[in-house]
Amino acid sequence: MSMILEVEKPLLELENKIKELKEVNLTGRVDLSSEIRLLERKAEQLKKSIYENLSAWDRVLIARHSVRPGTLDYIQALFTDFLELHGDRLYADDPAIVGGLARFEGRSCVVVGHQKGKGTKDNLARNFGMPNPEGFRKAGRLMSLAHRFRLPIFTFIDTPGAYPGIEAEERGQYEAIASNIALMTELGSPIVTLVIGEGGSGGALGIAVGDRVLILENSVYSVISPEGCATILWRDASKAEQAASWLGLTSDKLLRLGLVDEVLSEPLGGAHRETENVFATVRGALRRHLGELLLSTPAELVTSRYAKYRRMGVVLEQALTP
Amino acid sequence: MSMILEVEKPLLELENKIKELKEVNLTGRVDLSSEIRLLERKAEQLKKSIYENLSAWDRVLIARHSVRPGTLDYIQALFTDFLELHGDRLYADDPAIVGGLARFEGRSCVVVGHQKGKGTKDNLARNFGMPNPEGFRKAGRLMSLAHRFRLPIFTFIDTPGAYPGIEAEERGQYEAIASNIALMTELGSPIVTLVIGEGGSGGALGIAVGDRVLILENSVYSVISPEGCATILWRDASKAEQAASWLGLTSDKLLRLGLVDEVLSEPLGGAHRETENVFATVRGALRRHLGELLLSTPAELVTSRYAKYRRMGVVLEQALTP
Amino acid sequence: MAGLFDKFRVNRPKVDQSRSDETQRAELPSDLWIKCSDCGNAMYRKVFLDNSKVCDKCGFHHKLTAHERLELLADPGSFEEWDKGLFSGNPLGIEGEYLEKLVSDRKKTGLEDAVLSGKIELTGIPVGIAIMDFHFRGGSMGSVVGEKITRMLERSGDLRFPALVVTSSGGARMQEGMLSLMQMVRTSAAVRRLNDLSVPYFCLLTDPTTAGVAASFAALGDVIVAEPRAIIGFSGARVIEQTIRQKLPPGFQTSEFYQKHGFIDMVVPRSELRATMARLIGMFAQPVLESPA
Amino acid sequence: MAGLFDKFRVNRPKVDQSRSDETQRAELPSDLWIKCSDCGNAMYRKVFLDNSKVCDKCGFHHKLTAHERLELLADPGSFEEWDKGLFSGNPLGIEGEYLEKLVSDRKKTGLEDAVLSGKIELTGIPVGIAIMDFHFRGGSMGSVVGEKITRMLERSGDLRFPALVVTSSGGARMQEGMLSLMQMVRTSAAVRRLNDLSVPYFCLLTDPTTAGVAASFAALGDVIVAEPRAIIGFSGARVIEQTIRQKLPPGFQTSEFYQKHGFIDMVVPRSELRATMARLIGMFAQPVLESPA
Ligand SMILES: [Zn+2]
Ligand SMILES: [Zn+2]
Repeated sequence: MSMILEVEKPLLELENKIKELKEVNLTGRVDLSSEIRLLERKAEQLKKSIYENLSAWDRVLIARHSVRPGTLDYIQALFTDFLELHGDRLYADDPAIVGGLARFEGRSCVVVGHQKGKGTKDNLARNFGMPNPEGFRKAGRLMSLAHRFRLPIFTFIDTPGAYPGIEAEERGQYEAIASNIALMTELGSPIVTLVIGEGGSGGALGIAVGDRVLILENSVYSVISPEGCATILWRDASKAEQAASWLGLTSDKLLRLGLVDEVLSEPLGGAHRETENVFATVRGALRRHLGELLLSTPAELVTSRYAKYRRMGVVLEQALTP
Repeated sequence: MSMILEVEKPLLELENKIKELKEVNLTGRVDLSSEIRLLERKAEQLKKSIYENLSAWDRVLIARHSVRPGTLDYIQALFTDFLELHGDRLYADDPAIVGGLARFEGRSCVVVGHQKGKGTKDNLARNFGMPNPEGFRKAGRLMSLAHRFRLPIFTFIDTPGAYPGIEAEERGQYEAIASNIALMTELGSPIVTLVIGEGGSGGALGIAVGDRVLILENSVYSVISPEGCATILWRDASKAEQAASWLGLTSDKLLRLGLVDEVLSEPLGGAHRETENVFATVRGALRRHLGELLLSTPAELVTSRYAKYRRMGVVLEQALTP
Repeated sequence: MAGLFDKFRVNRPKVDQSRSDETQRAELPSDLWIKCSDCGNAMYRKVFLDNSKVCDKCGFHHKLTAHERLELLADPGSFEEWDKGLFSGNPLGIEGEYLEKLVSDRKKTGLEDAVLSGKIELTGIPVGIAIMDFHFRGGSMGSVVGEKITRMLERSGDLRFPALVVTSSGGARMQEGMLSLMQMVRTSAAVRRLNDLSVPYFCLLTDPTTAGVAASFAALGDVIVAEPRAIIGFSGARVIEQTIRQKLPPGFQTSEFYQKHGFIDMVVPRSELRATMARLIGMFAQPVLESPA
Repeated sequence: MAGLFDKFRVNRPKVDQSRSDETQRAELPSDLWIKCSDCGNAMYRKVFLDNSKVCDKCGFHHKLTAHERLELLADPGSFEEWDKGLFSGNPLGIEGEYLEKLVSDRKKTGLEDAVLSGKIELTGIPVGIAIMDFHFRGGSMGSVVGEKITRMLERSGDLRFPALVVTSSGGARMQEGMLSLMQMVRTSAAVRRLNDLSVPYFCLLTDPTTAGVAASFAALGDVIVAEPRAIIGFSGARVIEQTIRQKLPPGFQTSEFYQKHGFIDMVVPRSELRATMARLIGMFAQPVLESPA
């Protein structure tokens, strides 16, 4: 995927023009300072108008942006002493989900997240962040470990979805996801989940049953990929843009439906633009939510997690009329 | 494997001779009645002397006898309403271990056992009773089910050992056995184990951690196959006969060391000779042991099972001198 | 996912992919004749129905309606419906045909949504049951389906009734967006609560059971039974074929396939289903009722 | 199994199969020189020892004695031995060399049997530890090994010390027959008891860890660490080759192989082992000690 989004192009063109003018200005032959100031003000406005009016599809593209920070970036920035643990103790180690022990502000915890690759080779190795059953089973093992030792759990969500492959189906992709979802409803550990990029359907939900589910402003979380949805509805994957707006997959809509607990704002242009800011925002949010959850006993956590998800549904007592 | 053991040959020859004489006798030309009576008495004595003086190796051969009753024979004879359940919910269904729900004297229970094949084709399908990791994991799943619903567990042991194959190793044969052994030490269900044929090392033990471990008189239970032992000790698999006597794998020796709780007697010639008798003996023993175990709570069962195995070891406070 | 009625049929070569509804597919214009969607065999309608919609030639198990399933399984007259009067909303404000389709599916099936729940008796044993009906929006799981299944599981726990879910669904109801996905959590949590109460939970998987339904309560039964040749799995066959760019092997994602791969306890033909389920559930009735955890 | 010292070496092509002891294999006649059993590299003994017996050419991790392992891992002076004075019997009345070999292995290793157990501190954290020594009867597990490991695990539970077992063993001690096999049960039961107490349990697998040791406590760690290229597995390579009648792939049954296949959490080179184990165990020390279950 290109690192420049369609929606960013006018801005980048303007920024290039400013750069050129500045170079000319430096020669000292003509004074372009006021023109430059004007254009800079215009660029600032354009930036705002672009990023404050992103369509759902723009957000899908930002969420999938190849340099958007991934799970390992957050682990490196926000955690210390990370010890990556491998394997499901059953069949394989799945590199599409990383996990291990680490410390968050000095406290031991378990971290689990989808990991897309950086670059083609890594992306192949990590299967573009699409887990096989082993990934979910590894996550389940690590979260069970957390449960037994009362360690908090952080999960980071960033996947196009569970891998749709023959062998993944043979080894029970559906069972692995189901068991992990069920497991997470039972854990006595506090669970904070953050959707950092793409939240793709069951493959995302398989490690996303948090006590708190946070989402970065430009992340998306969807019951089906816009492309898949468009194929089903209109038999035309190219209508993904339309499907994206239809599916209600943006952070604001998810918040309005009570499906996420908080939206974390991103710098203009997306999380990859000013990563230090993003890390600071995320650190603050994780600290705050974990701090609140630590006031509960394991049994209270399980009870309130049950209640949280129990509420998620829109059920009417009368049939809607078309 | 031939259905006639070496040790049985003199007896079978004698029995054939008696049969011939009887045919001659029927012609009425000579009266051979007293000779026949004499030979019959001799055959009876020979039978006793053969089967009461079986070597360890003879017992290995009887334990492996191709028509010796297997797990499914015991299930059919002693249980009703058998519902075979399949699969480990992870990777595969292993036909080398069968298991399911059934009723023993009207009471619901879980039955699990190794199953060798009857005939070449079935033997290939059942991998000669040598489980892959999935077999142990299926057994573990079914026993966990029993635990959750407080159903008694019966396990039947009859395997040359866990399968030594590349893929079995890849999928964690050692882990599967370890986890099952550990699981069985934790189950709140009463567990009665019966070694019906060959108890081959870890592959047997993987489903044999019973509160009561019973063994049929001519069954064997060994830390390593006699052939494997001979290969290691003398680099000569043909010395298996010698290794068999060395390994202490017969029922009497196991009883003396406290490694089994009871030896169930077999008809002269082995369990395959008078199966109805064997089934009656086994039924009585299972009923008796289960009856005793049902007096304990799940917690008591776990505690006394721990104590039972905790005692299994010969440890001295002074070094032996050669 | 909803709407995908033919998605799970790709590896059944003889299915006419252009038709999207099983019942339609199984019908010839004449009221007297039924054509098997799997092998093309034409049968008298009466024979077909007497045979519980199993093809008398190839044995394919055609989809039952929720009420037909009830009749097949329950002791006559034992059904008491639970949680009537719950209707799907339109939380994403979807325009277009969705609301009309809800209305027409209600009319077609006599159901309020894609699941029917309640209490039955099975050879006298009371059982909490939820039956999904593929004829209602492809059995897709929106909030109402999730709610009714969750309530059934909760009530079965309270009453110590063994619980049974009969699945038939293409997965989530896309038109409810992420709310639909969250039904996987609610239903799975309710299963675990039953487990904690030592109340047995059974799944009967029928054609098809895929995506979000397969990947939640359908996978979590203490014992999992499937009808022959039902399509089961997470990803649809077409999606997999597009991803790996090769044809799927025959028998892929069937009940028999998943039994071999370790995920299905028993594949039971419809003719033996009632007796087998009664025997199975009866196995747990006694100890559970005598000694609740 | 005991005596099988070379059994797990089949797929390391350069090993001289006729020699049966690692220490012997790693030694040249001269006291000054050591030859790597894996790549044949000749090293100054001093370099080899300074490098914790890791080959400076191929990186192969040669076997350590229990005391060397202790020195590598424990805070200096922190070791307190537990359960001294336990000796193997001869429950099967085996004749022949077995008893003499026990005597000579005692002399050679300074150990009473194939395991050394006690308490250490690891950067100040008290840890219950059992270290198997392959130089004593191939690290084979008889009653004494089972007893000492079980006691160590039990005592660690009582004291709420995290527990660590360093494995190196060909499996059961054949000369104790079925008593030997039963050590798998005792040790595994003791691990589960630790689990119930929420006391963390760690395994460090070193070359080789196979058969009955692999298939019991070595597989049950909350976290499982292995040294590079250690041979791990249930069946011996030779037995597998005889069964399947083909050569094993390179790297089969190594630490790295089992990490890839999902059974090993971390493969840690010896040079980083102490720091990593301290970091790992430290991760559990705080919450466990603060809030025992
Ligand atoms: Zn047909
Ligand atoms: Zn070397």
